[in-house]
Amino acid sequence: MDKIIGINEVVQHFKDGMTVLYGGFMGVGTPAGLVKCLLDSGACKLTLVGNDTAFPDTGVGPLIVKKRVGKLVTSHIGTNPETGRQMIAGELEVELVPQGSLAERVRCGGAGLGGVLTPTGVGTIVEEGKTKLCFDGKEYLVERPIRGDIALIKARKADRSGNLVYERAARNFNPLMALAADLVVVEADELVDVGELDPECIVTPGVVVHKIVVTGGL
Amino acid sequence: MDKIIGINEVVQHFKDGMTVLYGGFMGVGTPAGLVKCLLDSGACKLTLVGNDTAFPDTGVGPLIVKKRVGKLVTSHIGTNPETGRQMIAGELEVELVPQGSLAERVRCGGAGLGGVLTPTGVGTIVEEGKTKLCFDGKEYLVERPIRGDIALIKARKADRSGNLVYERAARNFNPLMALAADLVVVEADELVDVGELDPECIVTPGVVVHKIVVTGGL
Amino acid sequence: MSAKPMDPKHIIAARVARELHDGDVVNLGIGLPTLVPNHLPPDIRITLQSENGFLGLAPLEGDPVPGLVNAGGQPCGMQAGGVFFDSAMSFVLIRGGHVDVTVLGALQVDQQGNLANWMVPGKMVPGMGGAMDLVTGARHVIVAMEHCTKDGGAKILKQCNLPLTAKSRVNKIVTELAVFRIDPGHGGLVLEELQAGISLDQVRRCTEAEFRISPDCQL
Amino acid sequence: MSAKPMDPKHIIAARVARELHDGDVVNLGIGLPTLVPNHLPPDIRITLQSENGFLGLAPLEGDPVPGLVNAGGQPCGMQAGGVFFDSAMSFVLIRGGHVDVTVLGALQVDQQGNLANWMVPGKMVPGMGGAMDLVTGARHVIVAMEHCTKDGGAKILKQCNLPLTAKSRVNKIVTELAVFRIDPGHGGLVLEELQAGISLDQVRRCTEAEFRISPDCQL
Repeated sequence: MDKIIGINEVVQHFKDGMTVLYGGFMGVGTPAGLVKCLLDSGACKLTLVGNDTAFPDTGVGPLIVKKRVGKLVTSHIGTNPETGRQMIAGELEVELVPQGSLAERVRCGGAGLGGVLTPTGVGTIVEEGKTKLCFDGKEYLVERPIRGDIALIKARKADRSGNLVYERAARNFNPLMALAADLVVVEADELVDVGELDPECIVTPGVVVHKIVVTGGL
Repeated sequence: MDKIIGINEVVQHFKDGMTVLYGGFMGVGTPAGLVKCLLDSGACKLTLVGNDTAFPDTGVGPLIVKKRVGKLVTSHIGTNPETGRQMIAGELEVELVPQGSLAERVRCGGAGLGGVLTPTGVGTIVEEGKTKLCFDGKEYLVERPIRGDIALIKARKADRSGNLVYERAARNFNPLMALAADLVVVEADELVDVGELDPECIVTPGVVVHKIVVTGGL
Repeated sequence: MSAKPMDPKHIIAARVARELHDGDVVNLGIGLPTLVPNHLPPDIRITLQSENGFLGLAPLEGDPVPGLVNAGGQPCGMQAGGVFFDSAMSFVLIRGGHVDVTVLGALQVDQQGNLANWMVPGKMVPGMGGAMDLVTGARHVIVAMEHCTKDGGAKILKQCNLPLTAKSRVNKIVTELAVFRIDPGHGGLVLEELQAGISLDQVRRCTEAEFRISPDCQL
Repeated sequence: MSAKPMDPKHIIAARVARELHDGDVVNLGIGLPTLVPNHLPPDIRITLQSENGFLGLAPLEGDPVPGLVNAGGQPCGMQAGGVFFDSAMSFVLIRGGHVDVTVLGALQVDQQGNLANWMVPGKMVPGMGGAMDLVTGARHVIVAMEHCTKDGGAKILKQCNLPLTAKSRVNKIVTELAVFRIDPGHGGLVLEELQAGISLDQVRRCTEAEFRISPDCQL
């Protein structure tokens, strides 16, 4: 059950039309090596789910620029002009989701929950097509779960069993995405032996991680 | 804004009829000093919300035994025979909630969410009185938020700003309760200076903590 | 670590152990299910999830460690590579399908895969604890119990009459007499195996539920 | 740390700073709001929340630190006592009322307290990012913006016509001309203060919304 693989072994897991969850916020915390590998795989018509599309040359930006994405579920596209251009030209389907609702939807996907009730978006166009419930005079939108076929995760350190810790604000969506996909692939800066990470400080438990690529020295 | 108080200053915050959230699992992770203080305060008709009622002489057990509790929201009462006796005698109102749903309900209370949709309890008596939604052929119960007037939290270490770390499995419900009450009171084994706790490993951010009692040496 | 071959509990635990696969994440209920790890062959390594908030539950070795207790509140140990988390995360793992197998006892189980194990109205109401989430969320639900009540009454029924823990979620029943699987969707109990020295007749006498017999079942 | 007194942005930021209290947890939007901390008196210490996942945002000092960036993705610093967490926790804090104040810009704001700041249909659609959650969840919502558009058009309207960020959630509007509060429930904008050297007339000319004048407003 060795989870450690070479970067070349990742490519076989990418397929046209798959739903890809990715960590990162403005590219910080997005696994650059795995994104490059996905790009090199030639897979297209992807559905991407993540906080933003970073900049044209960082994070998942290049996947947008090279037109590998058919649908995007995200909270912010303002820093990558190509995303907005493709959206307005009708080349790319974009679902904009409030950032907190996106986090909860992915969390639900990983948690076996059927959704959450949030006040965010009530009275705005985010309501459209969503079930609305009212309790104690307050309205909520039902935000439904999101899951992916694969999650691309960037970690600071992984142990050999897949336990992960992150690096400062590069944590962001990574721990959520790591719970919500059928295949969880991690790019780690550093690999350590099982037992080296403090059990109180591990953020993502190894039991949810399937494959680890180490970019730093082994 | 000094949050450090003596144990004698806690008593003024207890009032008859208030809703008290408490951390702990079978008493492990329940702040014994704060519970004793609540007991000594004489406050009664309390609503308690926590995982279980531990044993008659541990955790919140003594509050039950001394009949200070009017209502209890919990997942398990099997280890404290007095809880079951009072419930069956009609002296104590008990709402039994599946443990995972209890965790999510308290989380919702702290997260500004109006509830979650869970498959847990569908087809059981837990359904009673709850809104049921069906999506993609699967049924879910809407589990609604829980908040408290006060939360009693047990931490391993606190820094002076209220950042908290816990001790192994004594973490359990504590971080959830600490987000869901108007007044959050912590009993910490040890107080450290701001900056001593690793920002990657802090579980509860100090901004949600109001008062800290230190039981170990200062 | 000694298995007493004649004790029904150990017969059951040993048989449940054969249902587990290397790498499985497993949550074990209180009592009988906790005996299962003693019966695992050395090449099958599992990770135990403890619903009070950690992965890597292990037997206590040496003195108790502060805060390190199992879901019964008893001191325990932890494997290298274990992880602590809060109760919400614990049930994210349980409900979210990250626990491969849960093994728990039952008051009643029926041929639709319904399970009742948390209350006897008016008598015994311990509460469901984490059981409802475990049975709802774990990928594979194994009921491990003695075949009959202390009084010899049937526990494997046509239909549970005690309040349910979850509906149609049980995949397998292991007793000291037999092993059944429940065909999901098809409803219906299938006898897969008789324990050593047990006759089909014995099983029929102790089982209220109707069951088919698997072609693979050695009678 | 230098405040240029004649720059509208700094006039606005300085006035917003006076709305903050010692101990406040504050989330600042991109642009103008980030100038606010420069104008805080030394006895007012606030904690900045950064929606990408931490508390204790501080200006960059020295070289960038790996992974330490603000919500614009730019390198920043961190106060002692800061805490990192994931995006779900970040918005638990935001939506759950644990952020005392959010300060953000607006394309439009109206006399019902509606805010529009995330898209111009067919033209500019950056997305809402965290703004909808911030405006919905923060205890106190301050819009900090220049009073008019670049073309001199009104931004404080009777009713927003751009897609809303949130409904009836704005508590205060601070511009280089004036300070308004919005009475929750009562609907209705109240002029609380004119900036130094600004006349009521000037404010009326630049404001489409109807507003009352607070008895405390010095004209």
